[in-house]
Amino acid sequence: MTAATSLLSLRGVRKEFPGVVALDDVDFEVRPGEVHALLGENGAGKSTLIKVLTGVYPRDGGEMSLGGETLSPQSVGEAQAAGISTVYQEVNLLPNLSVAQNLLLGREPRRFGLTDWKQMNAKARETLKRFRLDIDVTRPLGAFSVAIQQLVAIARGVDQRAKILVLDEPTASLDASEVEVLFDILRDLRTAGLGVVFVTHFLDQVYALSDRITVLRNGRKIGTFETAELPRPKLVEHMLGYELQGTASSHASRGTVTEGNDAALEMDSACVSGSVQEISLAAQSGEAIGLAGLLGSGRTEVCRALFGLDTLSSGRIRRNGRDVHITSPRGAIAKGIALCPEDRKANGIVGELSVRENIALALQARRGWWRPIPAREKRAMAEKAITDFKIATPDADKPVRLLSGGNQQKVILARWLAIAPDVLLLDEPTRGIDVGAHAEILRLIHQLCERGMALIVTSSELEELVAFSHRVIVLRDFRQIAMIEGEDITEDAVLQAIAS
Amino acid sequence: MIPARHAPVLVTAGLFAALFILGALQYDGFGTLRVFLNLFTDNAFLAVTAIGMTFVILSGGIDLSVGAVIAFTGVLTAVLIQAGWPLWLVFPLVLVIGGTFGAGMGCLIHFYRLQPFIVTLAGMFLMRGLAVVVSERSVPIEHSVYDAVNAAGVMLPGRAFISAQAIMLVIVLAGALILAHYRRFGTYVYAMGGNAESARLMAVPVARTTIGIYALSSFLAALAGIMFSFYTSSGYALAAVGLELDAIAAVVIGGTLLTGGYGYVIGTLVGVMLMGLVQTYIAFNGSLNSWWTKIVIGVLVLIFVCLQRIRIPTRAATGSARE
Amino acid sequence: MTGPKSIISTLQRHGALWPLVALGLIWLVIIIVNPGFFAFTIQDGRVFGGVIDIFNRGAPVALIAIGMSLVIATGGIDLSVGAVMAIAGAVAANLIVGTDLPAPLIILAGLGAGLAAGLLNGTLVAGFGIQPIVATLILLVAGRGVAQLLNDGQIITFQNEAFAFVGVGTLLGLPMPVWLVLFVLAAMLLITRRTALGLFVEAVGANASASHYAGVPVRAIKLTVYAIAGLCAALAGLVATADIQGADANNVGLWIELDAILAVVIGGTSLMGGRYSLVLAVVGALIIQSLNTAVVLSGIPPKFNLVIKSAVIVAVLMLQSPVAQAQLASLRRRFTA
Amino acid sequence: GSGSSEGGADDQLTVGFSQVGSESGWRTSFTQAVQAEARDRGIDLKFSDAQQKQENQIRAVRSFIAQGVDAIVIAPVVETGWKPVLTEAKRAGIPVVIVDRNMALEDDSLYLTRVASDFVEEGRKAGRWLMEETGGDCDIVELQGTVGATAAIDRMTGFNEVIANYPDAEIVMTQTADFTRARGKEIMETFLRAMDPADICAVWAHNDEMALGAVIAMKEAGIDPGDDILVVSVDAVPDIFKAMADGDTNATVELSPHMGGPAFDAIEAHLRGESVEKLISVNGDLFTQETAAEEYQKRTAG
Ligand SMILES: Nc1ncnc2c1ncn2[C@@H]1O[C@H](COP(=O)(O)OP(=O)(O)OP(=O)(O)O)[C@@H](O)[C@H]1O
Ligand SMILES: Nc1ncnc2c1ncn2[C@@H]1O[C@H](COP(=O)(O)OP(=O)(O)OP(=O)(O)O)[C@@H](O)[C@H]1O
Ligand SMILES: [Mg+2]
Ligand SMILES: [Mg+2]
Repeated sequence: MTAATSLLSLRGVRKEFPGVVALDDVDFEVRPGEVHALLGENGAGKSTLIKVLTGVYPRDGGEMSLGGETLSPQSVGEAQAAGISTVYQEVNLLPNLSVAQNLLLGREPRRFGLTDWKQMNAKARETLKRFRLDIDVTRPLGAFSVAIQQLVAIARGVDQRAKILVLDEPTASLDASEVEVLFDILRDLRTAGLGVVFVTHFLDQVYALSDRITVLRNGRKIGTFETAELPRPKLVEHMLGYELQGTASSHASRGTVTEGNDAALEMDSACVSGSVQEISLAAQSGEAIGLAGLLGSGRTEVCRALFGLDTLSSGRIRRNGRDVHITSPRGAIAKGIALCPEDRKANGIVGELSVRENIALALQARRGWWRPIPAREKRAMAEKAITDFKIATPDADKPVRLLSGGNQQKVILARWLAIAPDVLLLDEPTRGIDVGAHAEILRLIHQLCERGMALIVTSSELEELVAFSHRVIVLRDFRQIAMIEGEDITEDAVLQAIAS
Repeated sequence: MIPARHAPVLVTAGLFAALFILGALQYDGFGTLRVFLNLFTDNAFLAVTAIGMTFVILSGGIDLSVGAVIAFTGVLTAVLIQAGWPLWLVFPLVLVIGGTFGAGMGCLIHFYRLQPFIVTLAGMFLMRGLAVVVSERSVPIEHSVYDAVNAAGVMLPGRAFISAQAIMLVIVLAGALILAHYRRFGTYVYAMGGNAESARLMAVPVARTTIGIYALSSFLAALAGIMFSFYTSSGYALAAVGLELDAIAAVVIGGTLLTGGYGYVIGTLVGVMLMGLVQTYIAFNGSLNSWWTKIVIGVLVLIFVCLQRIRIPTRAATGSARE
Repeated sequence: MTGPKSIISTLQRHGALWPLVALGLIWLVIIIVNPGFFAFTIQDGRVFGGVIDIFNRGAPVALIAIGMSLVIATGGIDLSVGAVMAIAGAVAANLIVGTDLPAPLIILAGLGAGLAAGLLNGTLVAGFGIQPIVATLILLVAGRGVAQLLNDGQIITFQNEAFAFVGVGTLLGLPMPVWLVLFVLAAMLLITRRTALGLFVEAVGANASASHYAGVPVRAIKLTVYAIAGLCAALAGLVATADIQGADANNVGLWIELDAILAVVIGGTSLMGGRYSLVLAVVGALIIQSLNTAVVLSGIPPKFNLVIKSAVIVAVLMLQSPVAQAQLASLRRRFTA
Repeated sequence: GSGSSEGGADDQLTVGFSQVGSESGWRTSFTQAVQAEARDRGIDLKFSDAQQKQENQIRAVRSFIAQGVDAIVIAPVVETGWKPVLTEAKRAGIPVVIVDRNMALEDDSLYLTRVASDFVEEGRKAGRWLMEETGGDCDIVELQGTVGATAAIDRMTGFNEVIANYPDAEIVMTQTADFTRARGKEIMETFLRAMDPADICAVWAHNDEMALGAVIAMKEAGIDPGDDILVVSVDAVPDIFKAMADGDTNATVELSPHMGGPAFDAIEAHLRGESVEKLISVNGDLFTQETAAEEYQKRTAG
């Protein structure tokens, strides 16, 4: 592991966007046969670096070389041809094409100049087998869950047999077993001499896999370190620029919630045709309920049903003991329920609109058409959110689509807290969120509970789920299979329930 | 099991069959092979244009210039033939002009990030304008090849006739099906319609594909212009006004989503045939005056698109995706 | 400091610079081919002048472009506006000829017809989820048929001073259509800015699904913008009908939807939905009308009309394209260097 | 309409009529005149509106052939392009009568007869009248019909042919106003702004609608149409007679909408085995203000 020859090297790379210097004189180097973690806070410039490297953005300065030859790709295609294969952050591939087409787009096997569908599907099945994925590759990708889509995207990247494989937050929507599969594959690739660039916010994964770490902060390179020689607190300090005090996982704050009172939100043997079956749960004010399960177990569907996106075919929903009929998000919001959706790009942000407008949107919708929020109030709201949540943006007028992924998530959280709901549904709230923000969100969950809000939270990270939940409900195949309460909540217990 | 994504095409085909049977029950001479084959002859140029439009719409774009390209091609063809140019020179020339024009629009759309609707609208004005400049008057074509081709074809019993136009349509259709489903270009078209940004990040050659799509559409429109010049033995600057809307309607009735990414070339053919059948039905009826004709066509389109909304629920249809 | 530099940069920030430059250039051409055109004269308390002519003639497109902007901002499009003009005109003309209703009621009836048409479009789009181009294509075809049905295919002419005022009257020296455009523009600005409609429209256009999640009444918003577009089109139809004191169901507003869409886009609004500007849509309408006027004044044979129009459109669009601007800048740099 | 030929096919004549569309009031009058004529004669008229598209017309004619009608009447959108479909009609033994506009056909066996007016002659008539009225000294502004329309091109040709003989007559401004009243008004307004109205001697409009639009524009500009500026146009729709009676316009050349009668006469004669002339001319007269009031009464009464 001391091959000093570098496979990929970037010198003094610079990239500016109007109002932001996203990359400022960044040096970066990847050796053959290493997994190089690229870390930093939300908005640090990781994705931008990758996009500059792969020709998506033209760079404003600096040099790049790959295997000794200068690299100056004008498009993703050129980067690929040069030997860089990339899985971008939040690219959902093409939902309208089949899984096989997505996997082999641009590399379709042909016979007599015509696409050989049979061989293509066979090849696709073969590729996915490595990921222990056995799905119908002829069906459109959009029919599968986000996790499967992400696995397909990774498979596509790995399958290209490049010199460098770049993965921008590939594990954000994967659960533990899938992450393990992926890591096995990456280790194989490392042995084969590939350079892997790996972006993630899961520090466990960093330590489990990577050989070296490069940390970016505010577009600047802080340094490159041997993973083995960088203790975790030090790493976090490099990323944040300050020390992180005490993690939020204190079971102490898990107060006992008085039973018998009417629950703030209650679901009683609720069924949705084609979706969840016989789900019952009750969230008291001041309580956080965790929804656990493998991907596709129906956690998102429970949230959808509670938020009026799907209508119940049987069963009922109660708010403070009274039956309520929720048929639309509007109706849910009117009853004090809010949902932070899982798919941030499709259902969360309104990309063209400014940060300020995005934050004000739900509150405005609740107030109705005739009572517009005065400009001053909106501005104050946005300023407060930007400071409270540490949203990295030059000003509140910036279109939210230009923010980094993690910061977009914070904007959406701010949007919902602006309406001060009684019940908050958080579907994967920490996905793609950096350590600093991660801790803030966990702290926020505690705070909100203390303020008497009822929370229902799904998360694929058992550690955090265990940390904040007063009660964990485990789902499998759209059904509730276990409920774990109080002191019984441990990672092991949850894992066992899932696996049973 | 029928995949849900094929449903719109099948619905349209079902509507076609229903209308055909209705007409056959109502009018003598309607339910014949002859009327059916006439649909191919009479709508060949529209179908060829609509096939090109299908690629554009699949990619998430739109092409408003096709009607004007047909007119321009027709006029230019007629003028050149009357000026004594040989056909083997005229046809390739106008096809190349058509393709180049489309490629030019594609360049504006891709490199200058201009919106297809507007670029092709300007293209429509330009082509229509150039057609008028070439000749304001309609120009008759007197050529033995034209007479021969118009007479050529296969006569079937019952005075049903497979014309050269219909044969040309089948050839274009076959080519388009291969291009859409068996060539990389077709996959790229679907990819761009599915999500242009993802397509770019998945190394789809967006520039080449965009330019190719509009070049193809204009090329096919130019071909349709030549077919139209055979159909009418003439070229006229005001021909095919508003044909782009017919083509778009046919593509949509054929089940292709205007937002791109979903649909089939074969659906477009069914859409064109259905619209042609509506016209035939109205002509056989013969009692609708001008305004009722418009109202009836509008209402029929309304019924068709509403019926298409009735689909197999997607979730149930895709319920077995899990491992 | 509010020097010319800062004015330019303000205009640029609002996307207003290039449309205004284009308008200025076309006016320059008009001045060159006909120096007297822009001269103002006052006669019988009425102001005459080229600018007013252009504004007056451009009024129907401008009115429609205002409604169209909102529809386009939600990611939709309305092709039926020309047919709605015809229906509104036919309704008004038939009421004038066939009844003794006072002019204001007749105007209300015409607007009511437009509102009904807009609600039909809106229902198809928002209620049934039909794609906007197709949904409004239906009324584009059938609507003119309805208008012809009302008129029995003829031009219904009438004598009605009060109603004709909408098209040819003057108020404080300016033609009525100009006032109507200013009034509708002001009213719509007020409605979109003083209520949440403006924000909702942009949100729906930029991401309908996220807006739905945020509790925005997406369907109601869509229904509303099509209704507004219908009203604007009806008003334009009444202006055009009053202008010639006759309802020409066959020809009124023929292809005007294309001009209106063009006006909106020239004004910088994207057809993908999201951000929009009503004021710039009106500027876009003025650009188109100025172009038409310039062509007439130039004395170039009519057969070149379309070629010129397309060339100017492409030029204006290129002027606005950031890519072309960057290319121009680098060319300039190379020349000066 | 149910089955078209239930036994009684032989005694009732079925005629297919393919009309251009309904783009103007004149066109509608024409359609209604043909339909009324057919009703009077007990003819089963299959009407088809082509919405200004030749391809629709060809489709309709082919449908008529497939339906086996006894005869076909076509009012063509455009002169050219009819040979293939007429050949087909001939093969099927169905006689075709061309009405209104001409068709450019070398082989006159393809049709039974033409009931036609002559657009060039209409232009000439308008030109001659204007030259007589002004003694050949006149600065004319022209409102053209739709660019590319035969009626526009031919009327312009005829008119220009006449004024070419008068050195002092000149067309000073010309622009298309698309055969519509609204555009006629708009273009006239611009003309009046572009030049001194006192320098304009006459307006020559390719149809009445545009002339009526121009009249409104002139009135609004404080000009007395018909006196300050002469107005001459073509078509002779009822509205123009009213305008002439009011002294707002000066002359119009008639384009008769009554072409159905002669067409059906020819078809019936042919089916009786009689021979038919290849051209039935229905050239209209030029009307002036003298008879306008009377004509208006006559035309609106029926
Ligand atoms: N296209 C763009 N236009 C303008 N600014 C941009 C654009 N893309 C990114 N930025 C800005 O550049 C900075 C770096 O963003 P980037 O997406 O690289 O962050 P990141 O490190 O990937 O963060 P995350 O972990 O949240 O994904 C951010 O401030 C972002 O707002
Ligand atoms: N078989 C399927 N058919 C149709 N849609 C599916 C299917 N599987 C998953 N999806 C969609 O993919 C999304 C993700 O799956 P889902 O949300 O059910 O899993 P989950 O339990 O929330 O797990 P996770 O959030 O970890 O992905 C869902 O919104 C659902 O609509
Ligand atoms: Mg990122
Ligand atoms: Mg989920």
